[in-house]
Amino acid sequence: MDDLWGNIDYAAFVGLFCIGLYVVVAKQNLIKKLLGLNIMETAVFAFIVTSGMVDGGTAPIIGPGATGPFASPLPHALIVTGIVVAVSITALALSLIVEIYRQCGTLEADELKGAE
Amino acid sequence: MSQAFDLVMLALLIAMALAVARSKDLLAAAIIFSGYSLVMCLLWQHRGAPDVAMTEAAIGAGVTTILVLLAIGRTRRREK
Amino acid sequence: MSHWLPLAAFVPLVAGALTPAMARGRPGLARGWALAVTAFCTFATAALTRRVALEGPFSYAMGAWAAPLGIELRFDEFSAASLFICVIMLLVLVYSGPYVRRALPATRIDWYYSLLLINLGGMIGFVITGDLFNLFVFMELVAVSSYALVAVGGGRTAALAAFKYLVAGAVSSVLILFCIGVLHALTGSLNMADVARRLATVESRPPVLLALAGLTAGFLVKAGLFPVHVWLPDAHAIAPSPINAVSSALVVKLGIIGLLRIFPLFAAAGAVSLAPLFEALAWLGAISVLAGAFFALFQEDIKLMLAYSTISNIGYIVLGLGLAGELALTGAGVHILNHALIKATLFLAAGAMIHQSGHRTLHDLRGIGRAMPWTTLALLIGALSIVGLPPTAGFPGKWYIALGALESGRPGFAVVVLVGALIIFIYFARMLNAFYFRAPSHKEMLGVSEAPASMLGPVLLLGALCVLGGLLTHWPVALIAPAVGRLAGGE
Amino acid sequence: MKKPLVAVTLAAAAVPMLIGVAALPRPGDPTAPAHTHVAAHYIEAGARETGADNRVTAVLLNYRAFDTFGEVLVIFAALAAVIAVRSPATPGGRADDMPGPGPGLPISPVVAFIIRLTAPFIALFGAFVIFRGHVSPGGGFQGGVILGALLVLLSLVLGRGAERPLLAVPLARWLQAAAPLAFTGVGLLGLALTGALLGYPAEPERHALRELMMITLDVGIGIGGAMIILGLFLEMRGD
Repeated sequence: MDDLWGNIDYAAFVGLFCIGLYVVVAKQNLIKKLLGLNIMETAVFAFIVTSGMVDGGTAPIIGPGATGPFASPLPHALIVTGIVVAVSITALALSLIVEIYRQCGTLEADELKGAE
Repeated sequence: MSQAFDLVMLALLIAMALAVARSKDLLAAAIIFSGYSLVMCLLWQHRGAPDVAMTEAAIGAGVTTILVLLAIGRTRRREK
Repeated sequence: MSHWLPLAAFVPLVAGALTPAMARGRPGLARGWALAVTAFCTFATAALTRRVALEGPFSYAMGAWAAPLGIELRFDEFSAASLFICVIMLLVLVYSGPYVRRALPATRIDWYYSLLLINLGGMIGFVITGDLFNLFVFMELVAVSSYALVAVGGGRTAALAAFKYLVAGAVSSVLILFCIGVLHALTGSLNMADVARRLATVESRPPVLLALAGLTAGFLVKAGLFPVHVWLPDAHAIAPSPINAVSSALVVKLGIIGLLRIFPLFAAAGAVSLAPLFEALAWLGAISVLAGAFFALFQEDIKLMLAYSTISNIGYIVLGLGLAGELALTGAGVHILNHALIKATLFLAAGAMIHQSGHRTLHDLRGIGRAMPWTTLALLIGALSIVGLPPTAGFPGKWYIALGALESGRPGFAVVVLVGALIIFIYFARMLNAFYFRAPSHKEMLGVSEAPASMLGPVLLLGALCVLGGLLTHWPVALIAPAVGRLAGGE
Repeated sequence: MKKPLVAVTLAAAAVPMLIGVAALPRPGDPTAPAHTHVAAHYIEAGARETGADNRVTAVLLNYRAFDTFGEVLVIFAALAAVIAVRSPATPGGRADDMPGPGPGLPISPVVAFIIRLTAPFIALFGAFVIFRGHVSPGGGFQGGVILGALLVLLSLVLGRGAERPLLAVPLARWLQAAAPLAFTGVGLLGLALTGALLGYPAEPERHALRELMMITLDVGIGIGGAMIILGLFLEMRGD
């Protein structure tokens, strides 16, 4: 268990991931499911950003005379990309949600199952 | 000090995620989610990732929330 | 360096983004543009496939940044799937012309072609990249465009089916991204070859195991294997028929190709052994073969039946991967390609029937064999192939997988291959009976005519390919032999 | 889903993940592989090889430009997807008959005045974030979102629904594809100069050109991103 305490950050992000997963699988409302999905995504982003940090480090913006240590820029670049991907999925999902509501008049998964 | 700041942030994040999960009011859930994203930004800024923090503030907390609010406006606000 | 490699993914993506601006509501122009771009990609991937057959795998450093620093594109024998992707996409585009004119609102047609080109570029990028995060980005490109294409036809259930697909796809994507993050934290690299090298010296076992399990689970969801298939039937049955062909024949295969890409990462890792995972995959595949075929039996809707048969066939491929011997892997590899041909034939032919007659259940389609003889013939060739009768394209894959099962001393799995084929034969017989031997349920059925030439042409061509694919199996087998050897030898 | 199934799913996710992450290198450990391998090279040689002080920009636009190319297409695909799903089934007709803050949303004159007053400053700030992206935090995406927010505000004040859009539709379609176009131009120029797609000239005397290429990409990403965000907003609002 010592390891887990040392990596308490990672454990917290796993916790957030699981809260998001819980919302996705257990909640019936589609908008709620989408928020859960976003929580999962953000948790994974946080995990990857954290894997790039370094003790006493600063941002990897290295002008003349800047002194280290610096956080790793690679995870940051990945997550900038990841955030844009996440918003794309969210936008598409929301347009589907509005369509579903227009056609079926409800956003609860259990009621939609009956409406099919 | 830094350690304590991190722990407070992490606890806050988990509390906010749980609040999103529990809230029956979708509008409130969306606003709390926006706050969750902003806390995430602070955490990342603190961990030397200003670029990511800026992107998350603009896109995760800003654009996502606005789109969710528009969708709630066109559907319904309460979860059953 | 061969610039065909990056351009094969780059060109269709840019062209897809330009389609709405160029076409501006002229569907003929949008389709011509998409056809021209896809023809370019077909030539490019054909040239690349020829080169890989002659010289073996080769790489391209994007932006001239050497491998672990920049993104490496790597064209190996499995990347030759991109040629199949282009050919099927070309036929789907030809078929789409008359189809979308009736099935889609006019305002959406530009965007339909735009999304199809982005889908194509994403799939090509996915199979040619040698970088883990780049793989994720292309996977998401394919995913976003596929979700939208499922819903593009409109209608009551389409948006719901697309949303279900989106949730399943997004959860698996997040899981895959998490595992890529774990691998990055362990090795500091994202290049696949470099990660494989550096994982060999990683000692702590749990994270490596986590990454392996998570990536496998994520890609299995994308592939639509049995217990995690719930999103697949609706998404594949409700979408417009050309889209069914793309998603069932090609998009789900990306999950399998993803598996083929990640197993070599762990092959050299001392911390984990792949054997238990392969055992699990073989069982999951076998269950999926039977469950998919079983559910397909009870479907009245012809497209839903085909969707369940996709689950069954993905099961065959995963079973082949799990058996992991050289014969079984050859079978899996061949079946990836041949099932793409077969499923495209089936969905396009069924789509033509539904398009012409307006009916979609076996009961309503009775007697269509006399009204649309050529389309029905192509559909039945496809159905024979999916059963796996020689000399059609479905036979060699299943034959090699069964042989692989016997070779590794698991005759039980060979029986599963056979039983699966027998169940599928029952629904083939049901179709045959309905189309030819029953009196039409609707009188107007006899007045239905064949689809226009640009729909019938691709259907017949694919039907012919289903036979040719069975006769010319030695080509793909010879092509993928080196890759299979590496995969089987690397354990 | 049934409650026991939810519990099993969550446990199946949580337990392996916790065990797995517990054995990862401690976050912040400077000797972890995440810092000693590729990242060390980016930090040490990034300025020389790319000319960007901000190493995140160096990775996004140089080392891993192909990822960024894919990403701009993902967000373009999102716009295409939203339009394809939401556009009216009959030409001219609205897909929508639901109540909601539709096109007729009234804007108070005071708000309109404030938006007009602050617009130039927001635009300036957005441009600053885009152009300074290689030396300070920010870049195409972040600046693009700021410009996109500005366009959304302006469309509330100046545009009036589908009849009078802020920008003519043909122009808007080209601008939405600005980022892929910028990548095409810069990528092919790189191909001509260096022999590799998306390559940058490395010779010291061509640093100005290299910087220009990066700024072109950032501007393309910014304009394209802003237009796409405006498009998403308008589609979701129901214009």
